[in-house]
Amino acid sequence: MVFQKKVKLISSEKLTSDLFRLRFFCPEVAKGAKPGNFAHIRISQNTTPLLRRAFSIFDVDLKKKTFDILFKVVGLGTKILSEKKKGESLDVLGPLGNSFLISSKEQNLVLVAGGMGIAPLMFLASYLVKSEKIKREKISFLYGEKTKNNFVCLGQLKKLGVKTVLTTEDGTKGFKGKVTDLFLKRRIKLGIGKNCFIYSCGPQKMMKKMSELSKKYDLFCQLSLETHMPCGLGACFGCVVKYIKNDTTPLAGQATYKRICVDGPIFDAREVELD
Amino acid sequence: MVFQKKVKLISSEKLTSDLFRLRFFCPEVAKGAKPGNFAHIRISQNTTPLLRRAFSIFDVDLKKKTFDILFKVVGLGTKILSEKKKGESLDVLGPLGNSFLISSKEQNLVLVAGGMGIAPLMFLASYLVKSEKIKREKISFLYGEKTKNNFVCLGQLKKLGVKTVLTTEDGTKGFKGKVTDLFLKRRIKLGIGKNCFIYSCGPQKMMKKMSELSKKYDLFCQLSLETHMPCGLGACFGCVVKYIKNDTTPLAGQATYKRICVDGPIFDAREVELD
Amino acid sequence: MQERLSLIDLKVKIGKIIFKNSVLVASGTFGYGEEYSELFDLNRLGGIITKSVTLNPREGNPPPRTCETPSGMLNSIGLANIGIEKFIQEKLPFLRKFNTRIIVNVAGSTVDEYLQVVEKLNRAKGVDMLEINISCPNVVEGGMVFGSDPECAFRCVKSIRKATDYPLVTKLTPNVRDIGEIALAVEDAGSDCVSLINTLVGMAIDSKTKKPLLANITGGLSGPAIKPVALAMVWKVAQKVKIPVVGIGGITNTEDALEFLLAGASLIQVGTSNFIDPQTAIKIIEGLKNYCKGNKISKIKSLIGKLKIGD
Amino acid sequence: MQERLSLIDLKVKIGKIIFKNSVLVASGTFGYGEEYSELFDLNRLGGIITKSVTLNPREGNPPPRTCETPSGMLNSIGLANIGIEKFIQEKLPFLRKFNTRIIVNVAGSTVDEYLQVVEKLNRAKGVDMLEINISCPNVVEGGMVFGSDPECAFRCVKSIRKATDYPLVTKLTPNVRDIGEIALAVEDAGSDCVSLINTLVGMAIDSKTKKPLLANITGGLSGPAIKPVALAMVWKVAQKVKIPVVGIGGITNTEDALEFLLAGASLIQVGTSNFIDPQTAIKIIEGLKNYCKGNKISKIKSLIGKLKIGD
Ligand SMILES: Cc1cc2nc3c(=O)[nH]c(=O)nc-3n(C[C@H](O)[C@H](O)[C@H](O)COP(=O)(O)OP(=O)(O)OC[C@H]3O[C@@H](n4cnc5c(N)ncnc54)[C@H](O)[C@@H]3O)c2cc1C
Ligand SMILES: Cc1cc2nc3c(=O)[nH]c(=O)nc-3n(C[C@H](O)[C@H](O)[C@H](O)COP(=O)(O)OP(=O)(O)OC[C@H]3O[C@@H](n4cnc5c(N)ncnc54)[C@H](O)[C@@H]3O)c2cc1C
Ligand SMILES: Cc1cc2nc3c(=O)[nH]c(=O)nc-3n(C[C@H](O)[C@H](O)[C@H](O)COP(=O)(O)O)c2cc1C
Ligand SMILES: Cc1cc2nc3c(=O)[nH]c(=O)nc-3n(C[C@H](O)[C@H](O)[C@H](O)COP(=O)(O)O)c2cc1C
Ligand code: FES
Ligand code: FES
Repeated sequence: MVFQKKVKLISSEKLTSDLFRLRFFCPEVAKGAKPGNFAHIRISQNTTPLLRRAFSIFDVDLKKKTFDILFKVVGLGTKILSEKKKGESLDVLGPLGNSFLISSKEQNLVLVAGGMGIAPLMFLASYLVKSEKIKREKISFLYGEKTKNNFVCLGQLKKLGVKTVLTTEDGTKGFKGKVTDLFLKRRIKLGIGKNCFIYSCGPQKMMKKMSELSKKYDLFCQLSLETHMPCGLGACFGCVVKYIKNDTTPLAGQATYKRICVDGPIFDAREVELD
Repeated sequence: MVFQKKVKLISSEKLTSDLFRLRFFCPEVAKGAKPGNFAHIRISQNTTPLLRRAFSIFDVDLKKKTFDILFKVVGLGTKILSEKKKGESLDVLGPLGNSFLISSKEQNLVLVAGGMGIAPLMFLASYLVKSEKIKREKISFLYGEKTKNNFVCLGQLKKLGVKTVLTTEDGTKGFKGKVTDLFLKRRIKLGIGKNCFIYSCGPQKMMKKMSELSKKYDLFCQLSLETHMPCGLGACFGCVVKYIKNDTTPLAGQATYKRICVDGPIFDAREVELD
Repeated sequence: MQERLSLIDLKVKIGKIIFKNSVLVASGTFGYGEEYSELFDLNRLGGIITKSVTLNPREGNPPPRTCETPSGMLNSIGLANIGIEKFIQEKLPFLRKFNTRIIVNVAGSTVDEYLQVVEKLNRAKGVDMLEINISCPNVVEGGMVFGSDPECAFRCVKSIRKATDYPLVTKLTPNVRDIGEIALAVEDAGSDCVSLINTLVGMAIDSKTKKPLLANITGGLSGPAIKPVALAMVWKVAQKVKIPVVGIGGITNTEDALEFLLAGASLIQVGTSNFIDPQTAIKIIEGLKNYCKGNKISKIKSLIGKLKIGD
Repeated sequence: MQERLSLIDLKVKIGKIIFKNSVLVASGTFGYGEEYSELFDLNRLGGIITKSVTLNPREGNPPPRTCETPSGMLNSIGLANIGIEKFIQEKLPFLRKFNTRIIVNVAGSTVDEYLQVVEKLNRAKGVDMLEINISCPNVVEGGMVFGSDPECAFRCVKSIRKATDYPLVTKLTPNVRDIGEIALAVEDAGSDCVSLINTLVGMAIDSKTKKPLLANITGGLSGPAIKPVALAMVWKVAQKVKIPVVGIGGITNTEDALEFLLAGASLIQVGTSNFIDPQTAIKIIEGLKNYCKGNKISKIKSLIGKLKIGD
C-alpha cells in the first residue's frame, strides 16, 4: 500500500559537509517500508525544482513511527531539503518500489556500498541483523568512499557486528581503490560464489561494474538503481533501464525496458544493461 | 548615478500582520536617494519569481548609511522578502526614478497616502521637515487605511509634528471613508487650491481618483505611480502610463506613453490617464 | 442567498457524453489509472485519459527519457505502451469499474494503424471516447507529422471518424504556425472536440559532459513553463472552432483551471502536475466547487469562454 | 600546462566582423545601451543589439505590457521606439563611442518600410551589422508574419540584401512548424547569419478579474521557461544551414551559454536576464573565460557545435 501524506520533520542532522539525515514522523511508511523501498518527496511549492525527489529508506523506528533518509547535497533539490527545519511538513509518497530479496537459507551475504549507496544497504543490514535469520558473522559489508572524511554510519556498522571492510579512492582509510576493486580482490576470501547473496548500491558507474562482474562470474547480486523519477508510481515510463530476462522462459534474452520505480529499484545485476 | 550592489540586510521588522520594514546597509543609496526614488530588488536566485521587485525608499539614515523599505506581502515575491533574515545579502539597484518636486516657496503642502502609499510619503514628510525650508504647520498629512489596525508610522508622524488626519474605510479610526473622500471634504479647510503642492501615493484606483480631482480643480498634485517593472532602468518600455502633456508646448494635448521607471514614478496628476 | 455545495452543477456535456466535472487527467501522465488508484478514489475524476496505445506494444526510446527544466520537464518516452490487445485484456477491465469517463488515447505511425486500433476498440467495452493523438513529438513516424499539416490531420481524423461511433477528441500539437488552422481541419473531419496542447519540442544539454540530457536528444516540454503558450492557443482555437475545446498545459491548481475555462476550454486536463502532487486533479475539483460557491455560480459551464476583453 | 587567461581567445568572426567575445545583449532588453552604461563598462560586451527601430516612431501597445509567468515573462511592448531619424541623431552617437559591435535591429510593417530604414542606416556611422526582425509577435502587421512563411522571409531579406552592404543577421520566430525551413530561406536570400529565438506567443489571465493580464491579450514569452525550446531550435537550425547561428532564449548564466555554443550557436544573446541581473552578460563573459581556462581550451570557437551525440 502506497501513501501520500504530509509528514512532519522530526529532526535534521548534518553528518558531513554535504550529507544530511532527516527523520520524519510517518507511521505508514515506518510500518510498511522494507529494505530497498524508497520515498518520493516533494521538495518545494515552487515550480523549480518541479518534480519530487526519490530517497531510499535509510532507517525506520517502528516504536517511534519514524523513518529516516540519508542524502547528499548534489543540486538545488537536495540543497533545499538540507535547509528544512525541524517541525516543517513535507509531502511524502511511500513506501515505493520493490525490496531486496531476503534469503531464508544460511549463506554468505555481501553488501557492497559506494558513497550514498550506504543508504538502502544500512537499512538492509539492520534488517538482516534484527531478523536474526542470518548469523551476523555471515554478513560482510564492503564500503567505499572517495576519502576518509566521507564515511558515515561506521559506529552503527560496528554495533551491528557485521564484518566491515572499508576502502577509499585516495587511500586515506582502509584499502586504496574503488569498492568494486575491493570486491574483486576479496572475492575468494569472502567466499563469494554461486550460493552467495550480494546486495549493492552506489553510483551509476559502480552499478555498471557490479553488473558486469555478476555476469562474468554468474553471481546473484541485487542492485539498487537510481535515475530521474517523474512519478515514482509506474505511470510515466520515464525511469526505465534496459532489461534482459535471465531465465528459461520464452522471454529470456529479449531486451525490454523496465521501470525502475515499480519493477525496481532492486534488480538482478545479471538482468540489467547499464551505460 | 545608479548603483547595483549586494547589500546587507541590517534588520527586518514586522509591523502588522502583513507589513514589513527592512533596513539595508548601502552608503550609495542612503546618500543618493531623494523622496520618490525607489530601489529595484532581486528577491531570489530562483527563476520564479523571475523579476526584481520595486520598492519606494521609505527612509534613509545618512550617518548609519542605511536605507529602509516598507512593504506589504501581496504575492510570492513579497512573501519571500518578508522571510529574509538579518545578515543576508540582497542585490539592489538604486536609487532609481525621479523624485517629488520640492517647492522653495512657503505654501500649503498636502500629502495624501492610501495604504502602502505611506512609504514614499513618509520619506517626503521627513525630508520636508528636516530641510526646514517649510514650516511644519504648513504640512498636512491625510492618511487612509481599510481599518484601524493597518496604520503604521503614526508615532513618527506625530514626532514630525505635521498635521495628520486619519480615515478608515470601516470607520474604526478617524473619519469614515476613503482618503480621497477626506481630501474632497477637507479641501477648503486645508486651503487646497492652485498654490498648494499636493503629493499622493496609494492604490491604482486612488491614483485615478486623485488624477481626476486634480484635473477637475486644476490642482498641482504629484502622484507616485506603480506598475510591473521588468528592468527599472528605462530599457524595456514595459512600465508605461498614458501621458498627455499639460503645457503650452507643441506637444501639449498629444497622448504618448511614459515609462514610470525613468520618466516617473512621480508624475503630475493632470498629465496621466489611469484606468 | 448562498449556494449549497451540493447544488453546484459541475457537469459538462460534450456531444452526448456527460462529464461529472471539468477535470480530466492527461494521457501519459496517469498510466492506466491503476497506478494512482491507491492514492485516491478515481470515481471522483471527470475522466481518465489513458497512456497512448498503439497497434503493437512499443518499448519506447532509450533512457534517459526525462529531465527537469525551469518550471518544466522534458520527456522523450516515445509512446512506450503495451499495445492495444493487452490494453483491452489487462487494463480496460480495471478502468471499466469506475464511474468516470474513460477516454482511450490512440496513436499510430500510419492512418491504417490508427484504424486497426480503433477497430479493436469498437469491440471493447467500457470506452466512452477516443482521444486521437496526432501530436506526439517523440516518435519518428506518425505522431506530430499528422498534426502539423491541416490536410494530413483532416485525412487521419476523417478516416477514423468513418471507422467508429465513439465520440472523438483530437489532440493537437503546439509546434505549428497556426494551430487554429489544424483545429478547423479536424472539426471539418468530424472530430467532436479538440484537446490542446501536447508538448513543445525542447532540448537540454549537460554542459559538463557535453551530451544531451535525453538519449533521444529532443523531447517534449510540459509543466507550468508552457502554460502561457497553452492558454494563448486554447483562446485562439476556442474562437476559431465551434466544437468544444479541452485545455491542457501546465495546469497545477484551481486558478490555472479557471484561466483555461475563461479562455474557452470546456474541460481541462492535468498532466505533469499528477507527478508533483497526485491529488492535483482532486484539489482542482474541490477548488472549482468552492469557487462557484464563493462566487454564487450555479453552473460551472457558465464560466466557459467568459474572458473579459476591453474595459 | 595551464592557459593564462589573457591567452584565451574569446573572439568569434562572422563574415568579416570580429566579435571580441560571444556574448551580445538582445534587442528590446537593453534599450539603446545608455540605460545600462552606468552599471558596467559597455566596452566589455561582444556586441549590443538595439531595440527594434522602425521608420516612424511608435508608441507601442497599451499597458499593462508585461507580466510574470513560471520561470518566464510575457511582454507586449509592440515595438515602441523613437523611429529611425531620432535613433540616428540621438542614440547612435552615444553607442558609437564604445569599442563593441553595434547591431541595429530593424523592423517594419512592409518590406518597403524595412528598406527605408535600411536606406537611412546606410548613411549612418557606427553601425556594424543589422538584425532583421521578422519575428515580433506583438504587432498586427509585419513582424512575425514575415518570419513564419519561407517565401515571405526570403522576399523580405532578399530585398534588404540588395539594399545594403551591412552584414545581416535575420531574427527568426519560434512560432512556426519548421524553423529550419525559414532559416534555409533567409540563408538563400543572403542573410549572413540567423538569430533565434524571438519570443513564443503566450497569454496570461487573472482569474479574479477574468481579464487578460496584458492589455494586448497575448504577448511574447521569454526567459528561462523557453530555454529548452530555443536550444532545440538552435540545434536544428545549426544542422540545417551553413551560415552561423546566434542563440537566444532564457540564457542566464555561463552553463546556459555553453549549452547554446555546444548546440551550434556561434554567438549568444542575453535577453530577459538583463532585467534580472544587469551584469549577466559580463558574468557570462568571465565565466566562459574561466571555463576555457579550466578546460584548457585556447579558442572558444572550438566549442561551437561540439555536442556529443551517441556514446
Ligand atoms: C530510488 C532512488 C533512491 C535514491 N536514494 C537516495 C538516497 O538515499 N540518498 C541520496 O542522496 N540520493 C538518493 N537518490 C538520488 C536522489 O534522488 C538525487 O540525488 C536527487 O534527486 C538530486 O536532486 P537535486 O535537485 O539535488 O539534484 P539535480 O539538480 O536534480 O541534479 C544534480 C545532479 O544529480 C543528477 N541526478 C538528479 N537526480 C538523480 C537521480 N534520481 N538519480 C541519479 N542522478 C540524479 C543530475 O543528473 C545532476 O547531475 C535516489 C534516487 C532514486 C531514484
Ligand atoms: C516604483 C514602485 C514603488 C513601489 N513601492 C512599494 C512600497 O514602498 N511598498 C510596497 O509594499 N510595494 C511597493 N510597490 C509595489 C511592489 O513592487 C509590489 O507589491 C511587488 O512587486 C509585488 O510582488 P509580489 O511578488 O509579492 O506580488 P505578485 O505575485 O507579483 O503580485 C501580486 C499582486 O500584486 C500586483 N502587483 C505586482 N507588482 C506590482 C506593481 N509593481 N505594481 C502594482 N501592482 C503590482 C499583481 O498584479 C498581483 O495582483 C512599488 C512598486 C513600484 C513600481
Ligand atoms: C511523461 C509524459 C508522457 C506523455 N505521454 C503522452 C502520450 O502518450 N500521449 C499523449 O497524447 N500525450 C502525452 N503527454 C502529453 C500530456 O498529455 C500533455 O499534453 C502535456 O504534458 C501538457 O500538459 P502538462 O503541462 O499538464 O503536462 C505526455 C506528457 C508527459 C509529461
Ligand atoms: C521586454 C522585451 C522586449 C523585446 N523587444 C524586442 C524587439 O524590439 N525586437 C526584437 O527583435 N526582439 C525583442 N525581444 C525579444 C528578445 O530580444 C529575445 O529574442 C527574447 O526575449 C528571448 O530571449 P530571452 O529569453 O533571453 O529574453 C524583446 C523581449 C523582451 C522580453
Ligand atoms: S518514475 Fe514514472 S514510471 Fe517510474
Ligand atoms: S521597467 Fe523597463 S522601461 Fe520601465
